[in-house]
Amino acid sequence: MLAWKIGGDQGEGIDSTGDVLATVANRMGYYVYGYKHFSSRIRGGHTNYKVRIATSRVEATTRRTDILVALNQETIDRNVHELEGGLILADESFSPVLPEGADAHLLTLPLTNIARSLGSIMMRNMVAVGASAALIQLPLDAFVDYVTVKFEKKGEAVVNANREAVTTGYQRVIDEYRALLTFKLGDPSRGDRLVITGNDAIALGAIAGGCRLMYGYPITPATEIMEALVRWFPSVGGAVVQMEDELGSITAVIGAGFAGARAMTSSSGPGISLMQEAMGLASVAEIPAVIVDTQRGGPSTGMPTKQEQSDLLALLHGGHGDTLRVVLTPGSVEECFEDAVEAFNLAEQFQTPVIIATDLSLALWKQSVERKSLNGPNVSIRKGSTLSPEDLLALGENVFQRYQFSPDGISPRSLPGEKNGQYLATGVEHGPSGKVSEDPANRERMMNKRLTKLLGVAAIRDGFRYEGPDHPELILVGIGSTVGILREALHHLRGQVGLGWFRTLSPFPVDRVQSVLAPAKHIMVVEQNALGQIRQLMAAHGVSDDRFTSYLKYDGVPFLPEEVVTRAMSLLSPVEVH
Amino acid sequence: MLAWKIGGDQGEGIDSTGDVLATVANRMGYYVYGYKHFSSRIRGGHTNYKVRIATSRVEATTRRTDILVALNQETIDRNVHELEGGLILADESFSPVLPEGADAHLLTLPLTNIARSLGSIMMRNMVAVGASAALIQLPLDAFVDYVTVKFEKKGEAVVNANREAVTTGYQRVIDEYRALLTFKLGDPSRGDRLVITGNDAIALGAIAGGCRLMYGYPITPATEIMEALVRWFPSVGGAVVQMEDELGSITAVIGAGFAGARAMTSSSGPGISLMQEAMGLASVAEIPAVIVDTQRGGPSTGMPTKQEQSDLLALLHGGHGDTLRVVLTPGSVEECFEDAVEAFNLAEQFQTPVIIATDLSLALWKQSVERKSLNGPNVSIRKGSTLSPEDLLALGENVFQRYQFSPDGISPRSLPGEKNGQYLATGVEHGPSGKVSEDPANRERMMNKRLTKLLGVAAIRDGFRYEGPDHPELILVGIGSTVGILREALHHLRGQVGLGWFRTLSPFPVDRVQSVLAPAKHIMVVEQNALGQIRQLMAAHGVSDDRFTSYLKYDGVPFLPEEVVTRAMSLLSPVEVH
Amino acid sequence: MATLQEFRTGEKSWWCPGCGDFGVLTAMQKALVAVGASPDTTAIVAGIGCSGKIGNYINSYNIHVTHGRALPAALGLKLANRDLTVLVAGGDGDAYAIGMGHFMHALRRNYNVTYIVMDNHVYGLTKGQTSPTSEEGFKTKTTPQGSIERPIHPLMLAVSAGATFVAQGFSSWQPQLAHLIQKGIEHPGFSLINVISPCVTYNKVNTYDWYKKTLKNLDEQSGYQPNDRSTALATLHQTEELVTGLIYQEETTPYEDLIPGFSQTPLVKQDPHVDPETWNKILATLE
Amino acid sequence: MATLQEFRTGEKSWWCPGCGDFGVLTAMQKALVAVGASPDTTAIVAGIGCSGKIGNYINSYNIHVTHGRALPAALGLKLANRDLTVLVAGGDGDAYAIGMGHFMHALRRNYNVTYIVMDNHVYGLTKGQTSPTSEEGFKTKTTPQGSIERPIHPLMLAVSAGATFVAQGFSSWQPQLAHLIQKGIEHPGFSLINVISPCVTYNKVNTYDWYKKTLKNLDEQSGYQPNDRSTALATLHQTEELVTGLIYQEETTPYEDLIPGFSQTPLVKQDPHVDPETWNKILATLE
Ligand SMILES: Cc1ncc(C[n+]2csc(CCOP(=O)(O)OP(=O)(O)O)c2C)c(N)n1
Ligand SMILES: Cc1ncc(C[n+]2csc(CCOP(=O)(O)OP(=O)(O)O)c2C)c(N)n1
Ligand code: SF4
Ligand code: SF4
Ligand SMILES: [Mg+2]
Ligand SMILES: [Mg+2]
Repeated sequence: MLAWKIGGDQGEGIDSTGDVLATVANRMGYYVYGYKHFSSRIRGGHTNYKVRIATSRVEATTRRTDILVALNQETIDRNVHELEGGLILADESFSPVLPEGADAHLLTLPLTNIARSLGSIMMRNMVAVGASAALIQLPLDAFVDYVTVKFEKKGEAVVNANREAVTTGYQRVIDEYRALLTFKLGDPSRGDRLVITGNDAIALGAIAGGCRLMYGYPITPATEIMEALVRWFPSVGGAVVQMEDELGSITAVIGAGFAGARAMTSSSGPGISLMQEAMGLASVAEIPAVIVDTQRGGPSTGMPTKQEQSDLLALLHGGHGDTLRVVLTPGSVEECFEDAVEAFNLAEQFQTPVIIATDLSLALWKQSVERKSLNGPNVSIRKGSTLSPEDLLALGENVFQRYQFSPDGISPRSLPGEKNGQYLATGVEHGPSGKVSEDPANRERMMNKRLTKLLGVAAIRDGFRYEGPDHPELILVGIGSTVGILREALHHLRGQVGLGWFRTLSPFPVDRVQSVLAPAKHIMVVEQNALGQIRQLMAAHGVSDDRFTSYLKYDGVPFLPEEVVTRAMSLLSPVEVH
Repeated sequence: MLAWKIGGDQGEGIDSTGDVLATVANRMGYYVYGYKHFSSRIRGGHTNYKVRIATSRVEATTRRTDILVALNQETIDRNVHELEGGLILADESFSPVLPEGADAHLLTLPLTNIARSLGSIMMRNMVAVGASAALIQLPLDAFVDYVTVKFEKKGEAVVNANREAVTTGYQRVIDEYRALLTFKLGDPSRGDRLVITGNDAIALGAIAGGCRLMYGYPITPATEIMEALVRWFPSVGGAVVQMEDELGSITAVIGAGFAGARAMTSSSGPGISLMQEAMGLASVAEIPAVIVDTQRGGPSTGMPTKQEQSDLLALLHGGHGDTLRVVLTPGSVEECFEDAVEAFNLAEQFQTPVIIATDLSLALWKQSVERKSLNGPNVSIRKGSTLSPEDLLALGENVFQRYQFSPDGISPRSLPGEKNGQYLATGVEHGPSGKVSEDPANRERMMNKRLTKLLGVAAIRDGFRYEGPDHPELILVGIGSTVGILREALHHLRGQVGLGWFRTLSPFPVDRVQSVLAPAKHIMVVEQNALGQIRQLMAAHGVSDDRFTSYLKYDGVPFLPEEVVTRAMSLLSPVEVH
Repeated sequence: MATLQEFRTGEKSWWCPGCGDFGVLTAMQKALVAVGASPDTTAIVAGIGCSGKIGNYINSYNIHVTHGRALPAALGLKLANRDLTVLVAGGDGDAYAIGMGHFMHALRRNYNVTYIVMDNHVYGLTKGQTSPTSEEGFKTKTTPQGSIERPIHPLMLAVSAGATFVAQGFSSWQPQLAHLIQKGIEHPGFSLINVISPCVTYNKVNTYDWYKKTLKNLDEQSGYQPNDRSTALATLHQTEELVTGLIYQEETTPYEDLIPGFSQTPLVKQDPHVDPETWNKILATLE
Repeated sequence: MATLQEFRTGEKSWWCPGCGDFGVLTAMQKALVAVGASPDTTAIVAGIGCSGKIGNYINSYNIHVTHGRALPAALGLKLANRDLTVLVAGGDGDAYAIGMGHFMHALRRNYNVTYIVMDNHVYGLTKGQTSPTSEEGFKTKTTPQGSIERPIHPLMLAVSAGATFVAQGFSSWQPQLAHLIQKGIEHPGFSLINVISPCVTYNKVNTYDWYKKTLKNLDEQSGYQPNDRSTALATLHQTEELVTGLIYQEETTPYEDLIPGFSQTPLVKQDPHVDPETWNKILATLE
């Protein structure tokens, strides 16, 4: 396990440099996890990208950095505390200084000058990549191959210059700092993996799940879902429309859902708030719709580039009136893929909006994922209850009862274009035929139909997962990106500690939560928000007693596994801490 | 106590006819309460208006009707079950028929023909008013006086014709049905009362509370607040702007609040959902704003003309991100006035959006209210913490710290136009000066500042009221228009039953709720929604145990006191039922 | 070929007797018959208002959405199943107040649906408030001393915004109105038909009689050529939009034909699965 | 009289070096000085975008609202304190995508604020997507094969919608831009100044050079009279809006002067209490 970080100003190519390292290490069979620190501005301002490289799965970032590549002094000053004896590779051009008391070795290379001598200071980062490869003791070839393909389209001169840049960086380290090359990563493991983000996984899941329409409006950190689909949809005949706003996006999704196509939108807090009214329409008119909320720091514009999990209550309760909404909460990149597929299935099966709630960390940070866990062509697609053309024709002169009552609350639907299936879908309360009705008895039945129907989701989906011992002293409860952090914490907690995480936040999987948590002596709910939203929700469903504590964080920075470990230790009885 | 009802088609003047009766009875010193049944259409469709007339305060409607004025057969058919031996006065013109088994006396009068003979069938309802006066044994004079003033502007001929209509109706009943005139209302009580609705009271409270700007968009059942202010604002120099939508309305209110004026908007569910994003801005930028939600049947367009209390969770949690919102819930028309005044005080004192949540019944139904409880000129106005011009000037070269930390979380503000007070108000997270900040430590402090500041509301406002015995066997818990219904139910429950109602739903008055409910053996939470939103909220705050039961209704029709009595009796131990 | 009768639901109307919307309804049904549409391949999207209830009376696939959002719903619907005949209807408040943003963007997007705005210069369903098309000085419950805002001129805006089909009809002039709607449906892009549809209950100024006196019928004016944007703008300016007929139309390719790679077959008729070859190509972009 | 320096906050800019927004900022500050405004009586409302950060750099009362809603906030602000000089700023996405509805209604309402749209034909802050003013064929992350929507022409729309002051400036042409903003502030109604403000990071097509070549400066064209709507429309049409200068202005009375009974004294300076006499009159309407 090794943690490498590069830092500099925004707009200086920090992102793509980190990506090169992560991609090449992944190709070589290592597991990688990337974490970026960035601001709500385009150029200028400190940014950094940390890549953890390991021989087994990694899905969180930790405090420690082993190698820091610094493109300016600010990078050193802000990050040196993470080094604990590690190396700083700094560009000579800014005359780097090691702060007093720092526990790190400073190596310098004339990154900028080398790049300049090769033709362009734009290649500075490639020199840094080469130098990093040497420090980590990764083979140079793999990087040379990578840049060869990457710059192929730009012509031979560019390819050669970049190869040269990587090679020179590598060689200079070998020549000048051989003595410091002490890192040992261990052997990579075989396997076919891709380095992708939760946003990528959701876009892939959407395509696999049959989604062919995406109506969106840009917003951090959701935009990449739309942008990925813009690239991929032409090959499957789909369309992405960049709408004028989120009110338009969600309503277009509903129009498409009514027509029978699988459609989605994605946004973050501000856009999700604007969708609240229309989500109610989809609930009442029983129209499938898939909405992704990649949460960020709120409320209002808040901290748009920072991690948070604070939209949860709004996703459940944000719209006026009584509705239940299906809210899926994937806890890993793989689960993002799974849940994206499943969201479309549930939306059509239960004829209702389905929200996928992720968060900035899960949405944006890249990690190694097995290719076989992204088996798009083989996912199962459930179209939900529809009437066959024969059933429709058999109605004869009778009006199709689109919302007819049924034991499970689900009524078969017809799709525009089908003979004899015409009906009215409306957000106004209606009777079984779809016609507007103000009859109190009908109202009560329709409300019950819609609410009970959604309880069926719990029957087909395990909404709360558990990993750990049968008789845990402590269960850590998490959601979204926190799950990976807790899992890493577990490795360091050798006592009887388990991990529980929500896959469905609504309808609330109350029975499952209760039974999973029953044997635990302590329960620590770890959430990245100020109100303790998951705790509140658990309490609202009667899941609350004095075994529960909260661990909250709402400063925009993800939990570190180390922090969770410390907090968890304070709950465990001393004898059980090893 | 007497219940009179008039019914016919929408667009036939049912409303104004009921208003005449209520107004005149009120003037005579009776207490009145009016309840309308109507649909989301302009003309056609059954509508009716029930007026209860009593010698003491009345604030709910009950099942029984004593006198039904029927302008068509549908009115008889739909309402005859309420009569329990009462009278139906029907227009001869539609050849009224008493349904089989009906327990009522049918009287007929040629209402239409009498009107026609007086010059216009438009006066049919006035004939009915006169006839009703006779049946109820109210003095004819009061009605004649009323129409004289009401039609004054339309000229003598109209006045005379209407006086004639009322008089003829009155006389015909005396002549033809003297034997049936057995109702005895009892003596009216002295007092100066107005017949007003919750919407009226809110508009009055706004004016009294110094509100001079209203930005709104029409929607049932909130429109009347805007329309009342359109009429009244010119006399106080204020302005109502009919905006293009609710997104615009709320944002204009925020702009005005930033500038230091008291401003408001009012809407119902669909519009409130659209305001969710902007309310977060007001929270984060600490800008006063007052929003009224007159709840109706949801979700989506739902049942726009029907009673419901189903936006409560959305009002608390509807926006993305972590916020606390102040939500006031008046439980009577008088409390609407009080809370409207107080909303503006709290908004400025705590620099935050304040929501007043009413519901259709409370908003639209007229009742007698003491004039002295509407003492506009004497309300206290608290402008909240602002810096004086001297303080500002004393800053010198220093930048004004608009959001400086303080023990109670409240920071004095400056208003545009004040020298030296310039600052940036933004929905982005910011430091004490208002400048954007991504610093994690600052974020945490700012979030704490905003959240803790609002807990101060509980210190100055009793959020949960109680009426009843010290050692109740049962406490009925209500909100909004339900409070009046429960109060009436209490009169019929002679056991140890008390009434608790929310005046502040958020910040949740947890201590007060807990202490009020502590002595009760049973607690029945009565709410007009399907999810049991108040129950959920109580549970989320740890107020839940096996003493609690819910009584829910979500068919669009208000609870009847009788229904509450029956349900409550089932909880009370048999010995205590008298 | 469907008949007029087949486009009726037989539901009792919720409109006031005499409301202009009855005429709009009939004209829409006639136009659907004229273009040879059938109820099962027709979809109608309606907004909220008295006008928005029109879907209740047309036998077709109907969706009645939230206030102001009919156009985005129609965009969703059309791209989901491009074989459908899609009509969109709503009031002047729905279209030009809360829906204004979507209206402008639908015009520039030019997807193939027909938008019928039932314009009565007032908010009907909420019982008579000023609307964006209300004239200056118009008195309602929200402007008892008369409106002080300049009215929206939807046709001029549409022409300026790059619309490819702009027309205006009058609910009392049935043959022309039905014909305009028919042409709108046949137009292979976004078509706007603003329809004067008097509110007999809340608008006592812009009445049937008033319109009959003031409206100018372009069809009766020989030689008007609806193919020039400047002429169209000038005509609208001169007449203050008190004009009926086809005001502007240009040859066009609809949005759905311009989307890169977008399927010509309706999406709803496709296999939702992705084939392995395409999938691998997609994953390759992530390697 | 405040100086340029007094209108600066001294905060370090978050914009990319070379961004057009620097020029807009300076021109706004110059215009404020020119009209004799002072920081404490100036209020600036900004939307969300790179452009929306402008308030951070101007020493005045600043409010930075939600995306697309700067104009309603400005309406609230202006009616609350009509003595303030109110400027509104935001990007082309903020103004013409999510904010389009409010934009059209602000124009017809004609309240006295000055709206400066910083138009770079792209979404800057979200890292380069197509905007409503992007030209057809413009390639971005959301339209890698080129935009297929007709661009919004904000000036034509504004003139058609009944605007009383419409101008366009270019962030590189400082004197003209500052002068236009100054005239906008002095105009007693709603003034729109669309400012070409190149994004050097995400728009490699509509660059400074490109604009310098294509933009036509009305000030250099002798005889242009900005007082006729038709001439204005024709000019905008001919130049495809690639023109700078004052395009249209008419004499006008602002909204706030037309509201019945609305106080001439700023509301914030009034006693919030209602006097007993007025109160009784109000209650009398309920008797
Ligand atoms: C978000 C929202 N705001 C307000 C309303 C209330 N509302 C219903 S219809 C309507 C306007 C009706 O006017 P118009 O669109 O002209 O239709 P008309 O009734 O005149 O046909 C309004 C404001 C609503 N349903 N939803
Ligand atoms: C409701 C909402 N949706 C989306 C966003 C994300 N967002 C921020 S700025 C912006 C658009 C920026 O473009 P523009 O208005 O042209 O400003 P520029 O950055 O180009 O100056 C978007 C979509 C947001 N903040 N709020
Ligand atoms: S109120 Fe007006 S628009 Fe509505 S149905 Fe009646 S006449 Fe038609
Ligand atoms: S991204 Fe473009 S608009 Fe934003 S600051 Fe940089 S140059 Fe300016
Ligand atoms: Mg209308
Ligand atoms: Mg822009």
